[in-house]
Order: sequence, then structure tokens, then C-alpha cells
Amino acid sequence: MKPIYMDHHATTPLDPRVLEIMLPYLQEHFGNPSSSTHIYGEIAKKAVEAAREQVVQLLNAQNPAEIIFTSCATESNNMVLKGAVALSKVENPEIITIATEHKAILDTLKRLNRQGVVTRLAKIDKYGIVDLDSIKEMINDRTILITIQAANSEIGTLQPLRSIGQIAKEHNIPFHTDAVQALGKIKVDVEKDHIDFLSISAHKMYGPKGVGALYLRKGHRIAPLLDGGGQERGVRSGTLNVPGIIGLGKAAEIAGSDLTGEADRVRQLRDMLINGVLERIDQTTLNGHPTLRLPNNANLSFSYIEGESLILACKAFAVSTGSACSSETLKSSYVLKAIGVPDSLAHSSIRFGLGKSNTKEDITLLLDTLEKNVKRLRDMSPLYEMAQQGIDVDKFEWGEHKH
Amino acid sequence: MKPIYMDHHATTPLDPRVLEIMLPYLQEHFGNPSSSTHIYGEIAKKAVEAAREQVVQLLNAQNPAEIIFTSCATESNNMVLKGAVALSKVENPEIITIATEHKAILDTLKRLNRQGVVTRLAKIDKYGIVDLDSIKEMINDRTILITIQAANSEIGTLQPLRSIGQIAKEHNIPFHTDAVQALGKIKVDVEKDHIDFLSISAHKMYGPKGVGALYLRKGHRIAPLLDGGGQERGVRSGTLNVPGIIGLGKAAEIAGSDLTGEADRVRQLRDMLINGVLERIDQTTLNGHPTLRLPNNANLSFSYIEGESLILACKAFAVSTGSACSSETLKSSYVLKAIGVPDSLAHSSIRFGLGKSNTKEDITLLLDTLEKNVKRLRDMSPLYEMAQQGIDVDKFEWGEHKH
Amino acid sequence: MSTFEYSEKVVEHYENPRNVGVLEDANGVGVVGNPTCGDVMKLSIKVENERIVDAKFKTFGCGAAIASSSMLTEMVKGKTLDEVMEITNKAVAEALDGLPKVKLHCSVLAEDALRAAIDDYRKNQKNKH
Amino acid sequence: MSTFEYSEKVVEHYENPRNVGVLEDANGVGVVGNPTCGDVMKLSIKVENERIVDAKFKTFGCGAAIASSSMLTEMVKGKTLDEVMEITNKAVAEALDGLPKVKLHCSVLAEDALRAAIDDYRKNQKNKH
Ligand SMILES: Cc1ncc(COP(=O)(O)O)c(C=O)c1O
Ligand SMILES: Cc1ncc(COP(=O)(O)O)c(C=O)c1O
Repeated sequence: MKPIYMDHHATTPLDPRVLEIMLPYLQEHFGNPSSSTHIYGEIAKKAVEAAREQVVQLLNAQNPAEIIFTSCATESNNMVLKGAVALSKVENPEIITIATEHKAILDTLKRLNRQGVVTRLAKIDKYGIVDLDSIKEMINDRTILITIQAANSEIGTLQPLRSIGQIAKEHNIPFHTDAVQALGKIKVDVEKDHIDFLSISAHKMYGPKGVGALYLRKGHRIAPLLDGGGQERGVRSGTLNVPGIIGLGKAAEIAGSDLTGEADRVRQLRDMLINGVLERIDQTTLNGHPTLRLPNNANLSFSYIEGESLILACKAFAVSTGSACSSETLKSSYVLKAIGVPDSLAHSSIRFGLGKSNTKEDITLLLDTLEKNVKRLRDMSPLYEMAQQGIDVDKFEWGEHKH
Repeated sequence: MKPIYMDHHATTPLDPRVLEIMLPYLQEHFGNPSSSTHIYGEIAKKAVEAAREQVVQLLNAQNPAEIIFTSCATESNNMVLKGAVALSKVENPEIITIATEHKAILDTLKRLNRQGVVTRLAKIDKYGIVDLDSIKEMINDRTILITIQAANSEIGTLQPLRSIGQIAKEHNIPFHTDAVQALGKIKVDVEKDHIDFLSISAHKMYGPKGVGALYLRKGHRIAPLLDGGGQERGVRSGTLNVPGIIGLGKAAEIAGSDLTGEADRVRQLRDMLINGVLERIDQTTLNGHPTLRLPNNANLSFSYIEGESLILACKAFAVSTGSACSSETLKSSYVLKAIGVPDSLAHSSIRFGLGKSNTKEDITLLLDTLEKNVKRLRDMSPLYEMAQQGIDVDKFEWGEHKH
Repeated sequence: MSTFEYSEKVVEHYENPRNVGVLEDANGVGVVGNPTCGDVMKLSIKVENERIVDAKFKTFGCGAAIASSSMLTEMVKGKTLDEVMEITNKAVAEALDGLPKVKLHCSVLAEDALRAAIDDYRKNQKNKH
Repeated sequence: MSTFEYSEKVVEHYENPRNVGVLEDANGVGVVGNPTCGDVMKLSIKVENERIVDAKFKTFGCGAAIASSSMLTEMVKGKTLDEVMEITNKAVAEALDGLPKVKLHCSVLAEDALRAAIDDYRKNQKNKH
């Protein structure tokens, strides 16, 4: 039997309703939307435009032309940052962001730094929430963009989008948000939140892999990242991924409707999990904000136990230690580090990403499993032993790092 | 009834064998290959690596690490050109290409031109075949790349890859080929043809839309276009499009096996079409080379008739006037222009892109339809009337252009 | 140039164009357009007592160009020259239940052809005198 | 750090680790690693007549670290100090039917813990005399 999936921040299963609507476009309706001389192209084009409308609805955008289909949120993020810099006439332009952004923001900024772009990291608190005054203080003549995510993929922290958007608007600076983890979980409204650019990845909201979108408010321009056939009004060339786009559209529609019932259901499971762990297992902590967090995220530290060994013990569950993209390396999470979690505790953290398939029974079983195995592994842990003896493992003089 | 599809250069239907192998990855095997802590991720990763191996086989690459999955050939092309320029230390680096490349090459070069990159267009003959001496003459200290396509998407002309590769190798200049139209139709062998970079789009070879690949010979480096989670060894970040990649892998396997039987079958249909038109309808010409052309391509000009009106008449067939990407605009084909076809004749051209579903009966019906409608439209054409009267329409003094 | 944006009327006129050909006894002929641009229209009219009694066309061009020409001949037949001077490209397009944006120039071409044919008729009349 | 690259033996030792704990009557104890790096190993040994007669471990670390520690205790028990000096990290990894590349450092940690425990034993002996 496969483990119970609780890694919905890494990716989500395709909603069967999404697959169903995609299938004809993987079969008889295979046309290229740019083929304007025959019905195959026409059918594809119509379907793509319908999907665009569904994304418009989810975001409360004003105009289908504001939606650009891409291959993933990584592309959307790269497009916005690189595309804004490419058109900027400012010397050493500055971009305001925070240290807990996804790598698709941070590593893109790193590359831009080599071209003279300056990254300004606004302050965040111990929950990872951005300090609004810090943003205001950083704004100057050279600020060309504020990019702050809607929700963090590791610790689930939600950012005050509307307040950030308000600041950006007042200072006439474009505001981008990476909303990958937020869509379908919390309402994101590009009008009310004053968002100018927004990144989407379908596979994080029960849509297909290989397709994303960029919301690009009318009147704002960026240079394209992919040049070529001139699709998507020249902003993103390349044959449109028709089945993917149709899947994204349907997933967007479903995400919008999930905001009422499903988000609450999952929030209850999350609270059951968080409260269960904190009450039943001592020396555990919640990372991220207690309430201003994704309804499906619980990031918990189990002191004195290394995360992977606990994951191995909970083999009836599919969970991860952090973002899928960084779990191949041995480094501990830069997100936990950025909110001040000590390295030792960062190694003791597990991210639970709940989703539609999870039930109350799953949480009950998970809590039992955790309780039993935390005990087992602590009995095996020299750190736990030291702690029992009153030694502070974080202050202890350890030998030099070996690797 | 839907028209008979003959626009296989624009896109192809998904091979049912490809869809079949993709389906489980659109359903139960939905994991993110970067999720290393659970079986969902592991299953996805294994499948992706198997697909990589299938692409290796098709190209005769040496190493799976040489295959980078992308979202389409437009991305692969942009990646190579922009990525090579980004790492180049040469001032005003030069890239050698030809005027009949796809827009994903030409428009990318145009953008790079603004950064000081120089595009050198090697000479081509009236069939569109590159002049090898012209390439040799253009090579100098600043040449950082030669990019010449394997086969043209409009006129089907094949380039002498091996000879180009040989020249590139002798001069120690990396050689990129956009092989989008060629794979599955002619053998492309990165070893024998001395190819260093090669672009693939799955949907042009009966694979899914939204996925492509870049072959990147070991030892050659390019800067990434998408920064982020570090997937694909950091060269292309973004969650892998698992079902798409698996589809690409299977399509690559099938493409390899099609080189023997299917390519010959289609070549016979193509010749039946070309010979039928040239014999039965006067004042018709074949664009591109008579033999050094894609087995599935026939690009024909029907003098004195505007292409779209003929397409409209042949409504039992889905064909196009040129590349899907440019058919939304009213401009005539830059490819036909580049090989010296006069504008008037370019407007009279139709591209027939044959494929697996086409039969001898289709060609018979097509020839009858063409013959009948060409006659009908010529009877309606003032140009035909003039020609009958011995007036050369290309030399006639027409009024000024109005639009 | 999506052909799917063509109205039924455009398709009908394209498939069954009215008044194709050249009038043997035309007294006004207009040829406009340019093959380099993808369309050429030739309109021949027969005028009697300042009234167009017959009209025929030949067109090299897309479906919209053929339909516009066909519609134009229908619209001018039986009208006086004064009356037809009021036929604009917009009127042609409307009579076809509209044309796709990128095809509006086809109706302009039709209007131009009409003007050219009438100019030719007037010139012929002048030369006679 | 894909856990799917773990051999069956690693998993078996992780799930049923041998010799967990601290020897009450140890005369050599080694603690190596650093929680900041994600693993700490504590090995306690009892040496009699230059022979390790008992060994126990406690480990904070991933599955491979736990399995390496467990395997190490099995390997050293009953061997003379001279004999165990020949046990390298490679030997530990091999005894576990191999470790994933990114986990090889876990076997190094085990070797380090053994060296540290023996050093501690020798120091204790010296201090006695
Ligand atoms: C917040 C956030 N942004 C961007 C991404 C990148 O999404 P993708 O891998 O689909 O490009 C992710 C997924 O890891 C994410 O969680
Ligand atoms: C030769 C060639 N190169 C590149 C492309 C671009 O492929 P895609 O649209 O899948 O990115 C095409 C397709 O139009 C092509 O024919």
C-alpha cells in the first residue's frame, strides 16, 4: 500500500475533473491554437481562451489579455524579475523582497545581481511575516519592483498582501506576488490587493504539471524571456500547451470554489495535527505563524531528533523535510534559518502539507505514529540524553564541522 | 466530419501509445521527482530517468546527463542562444545562422543584437540549403556559435548537418541544430553529425504539447534561462513536467522506430502529391529542394491564386499557408522570401504537412480537389487573365501598396 | 487570418460568388491592389444613363476579398452613379454581416475598385466628347 | 537524500538497531558530530584485555547514521583494539551493502566515533597509572 500523501506543497494529484476535461485535448482536439486556417486550430484556440477566462475569474483580473500562460511558476517568476529589469532604465535598479521567498525568486535575483541589480531584503519577524515599515524605508528612486510571496511553501506563513500592495501603489512601484501556494487556499484578489504581477503553477492546485501562468496587469510591460513565434501577444513565445492550459483553467475554477468548504475542512485537520503534536509530544514547536498560515500547512520541529529519521519511521505517510527542490541536498532549510530557527532544530523539522485526500482518520493515525516514534528515536538520541541532564545542546562546545 | 489533417508541421496528434504511457502519471503516479523522501517522488524520478534514456537513444547521445528537459523547443532555442552569450567572454560575439531559421532562433538573435551580439547570415541557395563556404568565410575569433536547423518547417529543406558539424568541429565552435521538424523523419546522430546542442519539441513528433528537450554535449556549458529550485542539474529549474517528459520519451522511442517504415511510406505519399500537382496543374511550382527535403513536406505554389482562398476551397483538408506561428499575420512567408520566391507567388503557396494518419486515398482526393478549385479560382483571378494575355504580373506597374 | 471568423454570408459569397468575369461591353473598368500584398480586384461596369446596369469582377485574394467583390457587384447593380458613390467599404462589410478585423482592408479594396471603375467610366466619357 | 537508495540492510538496521544505549560500565566513550550539521554519534565501549567486550551507541541523525552506528557496534564487539583499528568507514558502508553517495559521511562519522572512544579509553588508562 502506498503511504498517505501529505506533501501537497511539493505537488498535488490531478483532480479527476481536471483530467477529464483535458483528455479530449490529448486526443482528437490536438490542434495548434496558432493554426488559424482550420478547425483543429480553432477548437484549440477557443478552449485556451475559455481557460484564460477561468484564470481571470480566480484572480478577479479585469481582462483575459492580462493572463499569460507559461510552463511553470519558476518561469513566471523569472519572467517578471528578468523582464522588469530588462526594460528598466534605472541604473543599479533595486528589487525589494524577503529572505524566505522561493528559490525561483532568490536565485533569479542572485543572477540579476551580477548585472548590477540590487536585492533589498525587507525585515521579517520570527513567523516570517514581512515588516511593512521596513519595506517603506527601503523604497527609493531606484526601486523598480516589490516581490513578496503570498504564502510560504515550507512554513505556510501568509503575507499581508493588501497592505504591501497599498504601499506599492502609493509609491507607484509594481508589486509582484508568487501566489503558487496560496491559490485555492486563501482568496487572492489582484484588484483589492493591488497586485500588478502574480505567478501561478497549476500542479500546486490539483492541476497538471508543466503549465503555469503570469498575471500581468494591463499597462505594465516586461520584456519576454522566450522569443519566437509571438504567441501570447509576443510576451511568451512557444506553441501553447493546450491540454495543460485547459487543465490549469479547470483547476483555477475548482480552486475558486474550494475557498469556501475545502479550505475550512483542511484547516480543521491542520489544527488537529498541530494541537495534537504540541499537546501529546513534549519539546515540539510549530514553525511559522499560529493563525496567519496556509490552512493546509503544519511545520513542526521535534527537538533532538533528526527529521529524516523520523520521516523514515513514519513510512505510512509521505511527508518531507522542506521544499522538494532543496531536499536532495543535505543543507537545512534556509527558510527556517531566516526566521531564526537554530540549525539543530531545523534538522529536526518536518513539513506536513495536507490536501483533499486527507481525512481525520489520517491525522489520528499520524499522531499515534509520531508519538511512538519520537519516543523511540529520542531514546536513541544522545542530544535528548544531554538535554535530560540539563545540558543546552545549542550552547555545548561541539567539535569542528566535518562536512 | 473533421477535415483530413495535413498540417503536421504545426503540430501532430498524440500517438495513442504515448497517451497510454502518460496516463498513470496523470493519475496515481503524481509525485514530484524532487521529493526524495517518499515513494511518490521516487516513482516519478525513475520514470523521468527512463524517458531521458529514450531521448539519449534517439539522438545517439553518450550520457543521460546530456539531456535537459524543457517546456518546448522555443525554450530550448532561447536557452542555447541566450545561455551561450551569457557565458561568452568575447566582445560583440558573433553567431552564424541562416535566414530561414524558425522565429525562435531569429527573434532571439534580434533581441541579442541589442546587447551587441552580431548575427551573421550564411548564404543559402534557391532551395534554402546553406552554402558551406559561406559559413567558413564567416568564422572568426568572435564566432561563439553556429546554429543551423536540421529541417525547415515550411519548405522542408534539409541541411547538410554532418558537413556543418565537421566545419564547426574543425574550428572548435559549438554547433547547435534546431531538429524539431527532423526527428522521426530523418536520422540525426549527435556523434556522427558533430552536434553540440540540439532542440526538440515533443508535439512535433506525436508527443505531448508543453514539453521539449535540449541536448547539451558534455563539456559544453550555457547559463540557465530559468533559475530556481535547481532541477536538471541547475540548468533548468522548475518542477519537472513528469507526464509530459514520459510522453516525450515514448515519442522519441517511436520516432526512432519510424525512421525505417513510416518515413518511407510518407515519402511516397509526398511524391505522389508533388508529382500529381506538378503534372496535373499547370503553373505550379515546388518550393524547397526536390529530394533533400523532409519526407512529409510538400510546399507548392499555385500561380495567380491567393493561398488562403485555395485553402478555403479545400475545406476537406486542414492545411496552412506557412508556419502556424506567422499565419495570424497577413505577411507572406519570410522563408519563401529568403529563397527568392517573389511576393506574389509567396501569397500563392500552401504547405502540406503529411503524417501518420494520411493515406493514398487522401492524396487522390486532395489532387482532385486541388485541380478543380485551382481552375475555379483562376477563372476568377485577374492575374491569371493577364498572364493568359501575355502580361508578366511581376513586372506590371501596379499602383502603390495600400496596406 | 482565421477563416473561422468569417460570417456565413462571407462563406456563401465565397463559395457562390455572383457576377464573376469581365463584361464584354463594359464602359468602366477598375483594377486595384497589388499581387505583392496578396490581393488584386478588377471590376468592370456597364453604365447607361448614369446608372450601372451590369457589373462583373475578377479577384485575386483571400475569401474575404472574393466575397467583398461579389457583394459589391450585387450592391451596385441597378443603382445610379450618384447612389453608388455613397457605398463605402463599411457598407460592403456590413452587407456581409461583418468581416474579421484583419480582413477589413478587403472591403476597402472593393470600395477602391468601385471608385476606380467609375473614374474610368468618366474618363472614357470625357474622351468620347 | 533519497531514502530509496538505502539497501535493505540499512533499513533493517535502522528499524531494529542493535546495541542502543549507553554502557553503564563503559571505559571508553566517544562523541562526534554536531547537531548543526544534522548528526551526532555517541559510542560507549567496554574494553577488557585490549578487547572490546561490549559496545552501545546513541545517535542523532538520519537513517544511514543510525544504521551505521548500529552496524559499527556489531562489528567491534569481541575484536581486539588492534583488530578494530582496521575498521574503516568503507568497511562499515560495505557491511551495510553500501550507502548512497550523499550518505557516505555517516559511515565516516561511525569511524570517527570509534576512534574517539578508543582515544578516550587510552586516556582513561593513562590517567589510572
Ligand atoms: C512558493 C513557490 N513558488 C514557486 C514554486 C515553483 O513552482 P514550479 O516548480 O512549478 O515552477 C514553488 C514550488 O516549489 C513554490 O512553492
Ligand atoms: C523548426 C522549428 N523550431 C522551433 C519550433 C518551436 O517549437 P515550439 O512552438 O514547440 O516551441 C518550431 C515549431 O513551430 C519549428 O518548426
